[in-house]
Amino acid sequence: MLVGAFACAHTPQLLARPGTEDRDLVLRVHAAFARVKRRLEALRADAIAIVAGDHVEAFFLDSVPALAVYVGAECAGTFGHYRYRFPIHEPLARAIVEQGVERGFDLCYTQSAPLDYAFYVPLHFTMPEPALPIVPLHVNVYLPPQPTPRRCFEWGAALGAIVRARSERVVLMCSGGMSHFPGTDRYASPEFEYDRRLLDTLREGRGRELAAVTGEELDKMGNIELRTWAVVLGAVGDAKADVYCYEPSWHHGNAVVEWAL
Amino acid sequence: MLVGAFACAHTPQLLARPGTEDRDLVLRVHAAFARVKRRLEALRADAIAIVAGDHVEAFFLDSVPALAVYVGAECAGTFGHYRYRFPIHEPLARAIVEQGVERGFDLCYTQSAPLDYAFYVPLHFTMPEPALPIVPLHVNVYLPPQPTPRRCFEWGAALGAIVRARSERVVLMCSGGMSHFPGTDRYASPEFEYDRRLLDTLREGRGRELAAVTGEELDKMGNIELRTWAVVLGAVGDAKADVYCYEPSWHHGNAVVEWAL
Amino acid sequence: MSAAEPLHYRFPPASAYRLNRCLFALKSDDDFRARFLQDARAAMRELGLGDDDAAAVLRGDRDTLLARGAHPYLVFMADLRLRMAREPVTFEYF
Amino acid sequence: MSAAEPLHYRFPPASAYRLNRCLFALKSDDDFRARFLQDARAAMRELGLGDDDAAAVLRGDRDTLLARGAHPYLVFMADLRLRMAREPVTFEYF
Ligand SMILES: [Fe+3]
Ligand SMILES: [Fe+3]
Repeated sequence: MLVGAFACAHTPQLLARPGTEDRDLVLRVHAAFARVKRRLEALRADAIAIVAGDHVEAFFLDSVPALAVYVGAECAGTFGHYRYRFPIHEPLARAIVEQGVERGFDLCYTQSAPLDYAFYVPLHFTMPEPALPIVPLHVNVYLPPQPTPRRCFEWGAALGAIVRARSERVVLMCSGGMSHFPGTDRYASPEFEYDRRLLDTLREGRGRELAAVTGEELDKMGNIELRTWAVVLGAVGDAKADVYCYEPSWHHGNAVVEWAL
Repeated sequence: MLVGAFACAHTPQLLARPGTEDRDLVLRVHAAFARVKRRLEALRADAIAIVAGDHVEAFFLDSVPALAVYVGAECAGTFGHYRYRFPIHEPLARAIVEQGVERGFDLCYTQSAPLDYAFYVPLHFTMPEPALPIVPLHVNVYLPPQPTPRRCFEWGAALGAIVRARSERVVLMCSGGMSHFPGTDRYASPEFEYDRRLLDTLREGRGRELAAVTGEELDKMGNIELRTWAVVLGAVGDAKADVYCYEPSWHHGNAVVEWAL
Repeated sequence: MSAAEPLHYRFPPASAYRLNRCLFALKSDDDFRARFLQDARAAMRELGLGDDDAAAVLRGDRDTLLARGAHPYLVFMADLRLRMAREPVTFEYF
Repeated sequence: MSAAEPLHYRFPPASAYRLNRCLFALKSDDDFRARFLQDARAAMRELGLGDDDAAAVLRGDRDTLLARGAHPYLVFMADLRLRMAREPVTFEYF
């Protein structure tokens, strides 16, 4: 069963809270995360399938999968003094990789890889109590050639069908974005207008338009990570987005979104 | 340009030649390999794109890609006292991974991984002089869930289109099979009749029938590695197979095949 | 959509990750294999193998290993490489 | 079929593998980063970096590193982690 669908920013500054950040802005994003957490509790979810783009942490150039599924017993990551450790919902993870491959998706799987911050930053703030097992789903966003937005959308449609046929109550969450340009001279000037126009499209339930965008456009707009959103959009189809917040910081368009299923 | 297409057995005993093997049989397979080598020289190929199934050497359970492309500068592997080192045809490798991803194949790529014997055993015997650069193409055959034969065939069709649009003279070679069951109690009793029937099908140019076979059937028949043949069959379409040899040893159905393009 | 369970080569369960890691190292990592031949228990501790997995590797019984989730090809090759290291075989008879 | 070259994040060429490996290690491998801070040249030799790559890493100039095929995100994070290691920053101001 697919019981919920969310998008969460994962800007590490939301967690690290260095002096460079606007305190009120960060706290507003935290408030939106707290709303997601309460929703996850209300939805009585059994597992969170979280779609994120690795920041060259789990996978280096020795193996760059376009799409991957984590099917280990648990996964772990470290951020400053934080030590994260999440149990994996193994039956769900295994069903996703087996049925995904059977449906013609060339999935990579891993039973052991460090967990990237794109996974644990949103989970830090939104994990309900008691905690839920997760299924980490990787989409290559940083190491070209990345999967096309269309392919991500198609994978999401298959993922949605697989999840809907399961007995567990599953929440899909995509992590990432919106516009940001780490490591480039555009770092301090994201494309906030692009983000706002896209959010309007999503509010109207026209998420499938993201499937038609090119990879070059995403790169140009600092939105390579919207590939993870395309996966969730593939799963939710024409559902309308409820935008909990859009907070443009000096380096990131921070959005938190729920889709009304 | 696609100028040639071959299938080559890679049984390590062909190289190691231990006392357990039938000398005459092994030498007949060597003779078939020598014929491939002469053909590669006659075809004036610029590169060999070799499709093989990793024997849990390049990839362990930390990263199990369904389909992968090696895009490093060179690749290397070791077998007993042999030290293999092959330059990669980088422009071709990069075109394959970029255009493959653009066409909706969820390819993994690697710039550094040990080279499995499935790659260097056939190349040991068939590499023309002077030697050619290669492009190693991985298909997951040993670690379920593996890509379906149909998906392998589709990938081969895309690969064939990509290669045909290139200016280089490219030979496609698949490595593997035929029936063998390493690590199981079927090791000493392969399904030779299954192999012979399949070879008849291929002689008649009906290779696309392999796309309809299930993964379970391949597993049952000791032919999980025929996925690499399915890739080449996708590229050559209805071309007829010229079977250079089929040599059933006590543990392997050793075949060497050329497709008449 | 889900495929039937294959007969010979199955999905290696996450619970067997360390066991398969050990078999993979015996197959492909010459340094690990040498350490294993010196002191098998110490080598297996490096990889965090549990007692039952370690006992199964020491016993080397294929059925026990497979029942614990080991991959058949890794069992086969780990055993072969250990045997080759213990009593080097002559290759290239012809 | 081939995509246009992206503006910001490009395919890291094979020639830059070792350079990117070094930046990745500076980003994600605490032990390597500590060794690098002790003796940068020795640490880079471990990874087989050529002289020109090593000089570029030591100089730390982004444009030079990018021109050599370094990935912008790795350049950014390697630099950030080195700066954090040299002068620890206070986190969680609020
Ligand atoms: Fe990010
Ligand atoms: Fe094989």
